[in-house]
Amino acid sequence: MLDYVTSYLKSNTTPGQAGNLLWAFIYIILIFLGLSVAVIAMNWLERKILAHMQVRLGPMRVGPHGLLQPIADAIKLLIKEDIMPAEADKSVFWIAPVLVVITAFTTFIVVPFGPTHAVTDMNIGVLFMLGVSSLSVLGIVMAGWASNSHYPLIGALRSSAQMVSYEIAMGLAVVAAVLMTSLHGVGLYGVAHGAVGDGTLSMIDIVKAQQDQHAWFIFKFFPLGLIAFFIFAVAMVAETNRAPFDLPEAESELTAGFHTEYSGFRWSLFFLAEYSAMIAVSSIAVTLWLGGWLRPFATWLTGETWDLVFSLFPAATFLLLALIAIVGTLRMPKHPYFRVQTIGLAGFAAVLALIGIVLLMPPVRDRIQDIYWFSLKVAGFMYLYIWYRGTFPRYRFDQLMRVGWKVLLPVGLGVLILTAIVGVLL
Amino acid sequence: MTDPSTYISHLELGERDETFLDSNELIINMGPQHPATHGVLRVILKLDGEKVLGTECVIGYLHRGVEKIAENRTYAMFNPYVDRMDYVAAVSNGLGYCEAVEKVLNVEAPPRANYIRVILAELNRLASHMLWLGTHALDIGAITPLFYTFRDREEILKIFEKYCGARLTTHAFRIGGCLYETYDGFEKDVTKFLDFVTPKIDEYEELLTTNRIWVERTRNVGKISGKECIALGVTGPVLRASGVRWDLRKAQPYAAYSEFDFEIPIGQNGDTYDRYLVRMAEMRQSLHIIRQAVGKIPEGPIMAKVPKVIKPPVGEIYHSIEAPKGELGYFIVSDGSTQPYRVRVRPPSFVNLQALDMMVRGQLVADVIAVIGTLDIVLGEVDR
Amino acid sequence: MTPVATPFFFYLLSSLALLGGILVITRKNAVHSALALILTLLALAGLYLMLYAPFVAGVQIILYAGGIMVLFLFVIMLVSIEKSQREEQFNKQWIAGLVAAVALGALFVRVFVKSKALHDLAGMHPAQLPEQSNTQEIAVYLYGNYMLAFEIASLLLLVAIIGAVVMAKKRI
Amino acid sequence: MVPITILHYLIVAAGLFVLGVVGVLTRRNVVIILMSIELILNAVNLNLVAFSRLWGLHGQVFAIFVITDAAAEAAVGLGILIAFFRNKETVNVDEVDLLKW
Repeated sequence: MLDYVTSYLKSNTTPGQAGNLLWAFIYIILIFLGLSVAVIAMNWLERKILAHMQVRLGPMRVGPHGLLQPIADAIKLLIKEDIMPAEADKSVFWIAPVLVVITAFTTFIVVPFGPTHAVTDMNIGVLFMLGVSSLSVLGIVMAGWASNSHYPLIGALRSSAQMVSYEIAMGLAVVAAVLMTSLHGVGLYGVAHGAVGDGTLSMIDIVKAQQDQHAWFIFKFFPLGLIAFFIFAVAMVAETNRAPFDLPEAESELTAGFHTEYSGFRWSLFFLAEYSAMIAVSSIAVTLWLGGWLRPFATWLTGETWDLVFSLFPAATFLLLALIAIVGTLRMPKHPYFRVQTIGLAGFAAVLALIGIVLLMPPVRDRIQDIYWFSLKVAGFMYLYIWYRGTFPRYRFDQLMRVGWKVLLPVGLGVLILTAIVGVLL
Repeated sequence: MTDPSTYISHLELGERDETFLDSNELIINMGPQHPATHGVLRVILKLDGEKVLGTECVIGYLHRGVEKIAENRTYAMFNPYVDRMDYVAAVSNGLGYCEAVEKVLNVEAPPRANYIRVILAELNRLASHMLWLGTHALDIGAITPLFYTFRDREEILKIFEKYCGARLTTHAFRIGGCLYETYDGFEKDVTKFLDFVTPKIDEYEELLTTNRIWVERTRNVGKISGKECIALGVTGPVLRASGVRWDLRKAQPYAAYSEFDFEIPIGQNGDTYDRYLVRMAEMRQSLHIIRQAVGKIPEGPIMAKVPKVIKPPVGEIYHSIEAPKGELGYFIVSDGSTQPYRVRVRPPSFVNLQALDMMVRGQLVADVIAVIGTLDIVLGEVDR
Repeated sequence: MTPVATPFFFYLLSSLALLGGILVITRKNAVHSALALILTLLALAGLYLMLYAPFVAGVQIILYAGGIMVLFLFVIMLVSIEKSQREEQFNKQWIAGLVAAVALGALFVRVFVKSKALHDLAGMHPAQLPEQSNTQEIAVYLYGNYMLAFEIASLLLLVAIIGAVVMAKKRI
Repeated sequence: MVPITILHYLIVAAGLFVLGVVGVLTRRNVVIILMSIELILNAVNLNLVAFSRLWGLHGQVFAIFVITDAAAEAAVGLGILIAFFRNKETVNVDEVDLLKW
């Protein structure tokens, strides 16, 4: 059994490529669980971070520092009465949230958490991700239409128009990055060897290309890579309907947009889909521009010592979190009323510390590194999402369209053309 | 008063306007339960996609018959009721009412009372503007300023509570002056608050004034010219943002306003952005006034000689003050008895709300929200 | 990427595609028809993947399911469908149409049963396509052999955009 | 189990094609007729891709052209549909019996 596991771990392919159904299944389960945990954590973190930006405390009652709040919310949503408007189109109303969730989760099939940590590696990986995530617009249109109500319909129309428009800019930025996989670049931007190599759409190969070229694509052909990344970073916020592009669910205008009529479990599916879509597009951004699972300073800080230092990061992170939790435990009010919470927080700290210690072990340490760096970069994007939400007012619909069509699209085209010219000529 | 639930709008719903692609117009009911209508305002919107073809405000969901109640109460008994109209600026309401009755009675509040009145009224203006800023920004999608302004407004409410025991509907003034003497350390508290809040206003401006999205969302939105404002009777910051230098505190000084040095901020374009800037400047001016007043509150009585039973002579009077939202006027008809024959309130929100249709026609749904916010209406005052 | 359990997936996807097709032409509600068509399109994308045409599958998902069908749904929402749902669903000459279609179907069946050439096809060994560089090969064809056709296609799209705008908007 | 050959794909394509033809010939709703045309185009595409498995990538390239065509056709067709609906307030194809009005 153990031999089988280690033999697989040493095989250096993704389960999909190896045609190994069992491992593919295990990976799917792992990703599903991981995503669910991430969404729950994200829920708590968003409330906490946003609250602290807004000079308040956020959830504090359910569990120590509100740690159990998302779980309480999940339970509340699940046992809530499921309301379906009388005039709604029953079947479509039913399918819409399911479709949105399925598309949000399906994209994760090709997300490479590490050189071998992906369900499969498609040679159209990026195309697949963009395509499947563009399907979620169908679910949103269906939800808005099936509710048979004005606000959801306007929300759905806004949302679909927005997603279709920003997909184009997004696609151009992606193509620019894909183009970079084939251009090694010499001369002015010279890293090494000139020839035009093979381009690829595969997520894993894109990261490998960044590894081979010793440059994350965000820094490649400076500033072209940076501009392409910036276009993608803007378009991806619009694509996931988050602030400041959250018009489809603009609370002050359309009450809740396309999911106004949804409640309970169905609503929670939309919630789940929104957050997993955020993680999905962030994963694309990380893969294409930020070097995926590669650790930072891979070319500058080389050598055994640095490798060791960087491999200690995952454990250090968890130990730091544990330390924060311990400090929190010590600062808990010394009152019998808080005893359960204090014990809970101490237990949480212990779990974090345990994970940290497990991550210190050399075999685990080496294996987990890729996933750690990938997740850390994605987490950075998640923080950005929250930050935007706390800072920006909402765009108006015409302004949104103007930004999409008149700014991002031409700039994206220009970057694409310049990338090609720079790559071939220089 | 029509029954709001059966009310049919005059939007010519059957008539077809020219729409893009000749699609059907969409009639949308915004409110009375809607997160951005600041209460129970119901706006019927006729839309061509996102474009507003026309609006119709349906009001009266919060109608409590305040003016009718006045006819069955003595002058002093009616005083607390006015606080319930514009409940975010209760002090100003009370000030206007007390001064109107004093005018009928022909008494004058003593200078010390006037100073206290000015300080509290200006604090109240600050509180009202802060609430406006928070909710307006929230409507446009910036959620953070709301919490900042509520934090700082809390300090004002604390001063109110210390002064008269109530936070929101204060009933701080009585006919003829003030009931309560300032508590020990009132001046210190107010000064401390001034020092606390001055940088905070910069903080709000830092978040919004140069924020690209904020500027794009508010500039050239809900434009209204000074002429149109005057034609519609629109007053307050909305009028001033359209470039008309009209402030009752300067034009017909009441209380102790003639003794202070302050400026009337005005705008040029009369758009939502200018109204924002004007209100921010007004907050600074209020601070300036309070700072002057708090240093030199004169000694003396706080109550003029007012008979126990208030029985004004027969006559009528119109007295108006500059409330945070505009000109707040009281028209009082006295028949010589202990109860007013008629009290008519000229609420600024009600009059300003008229401008909504003119301001949003041809703009987008999102602008309706912005304009409702920028008009700074309080439904308690609109419906009375 | 070796497809696993090929026959199973083939039968699953093709039955889904055919089921979607049947639903498209039988539903009263145009939105339901559109959703059924999406089902067909996605099943076909799966079939393309099985035929080692990943790029076509990707384009199918992005363009067809994500683009064209959204357009369809938009238009269905723009034209009110309540009225057309209450009306007769089939046109005046539906019998003639059905007969013609069935005749076509019968022709297909006969061809499939009798044609020797087709049965030879079944025996033919599929060409071993370079699977990894499939997308690149397509690009080479598109920008090489079919350059002119590619440019004409872009012109066609331009004409279609202008035409659609002109027709949908009465006054420009 | 019978191994899946090109013939199987052709049979599926033929089935889709017939379904599309039935839809075009019998339905009254223009939107559904347009969708039936999409079905027909997809049947052809399936054939093309299936054949490309035998004779090289030309079939796939052509399938991409067909998808491009389908996009253009949908845009123009739906544009006509909107113009038609505006004038007649219906999407019934039987009502389209005038060349000009």
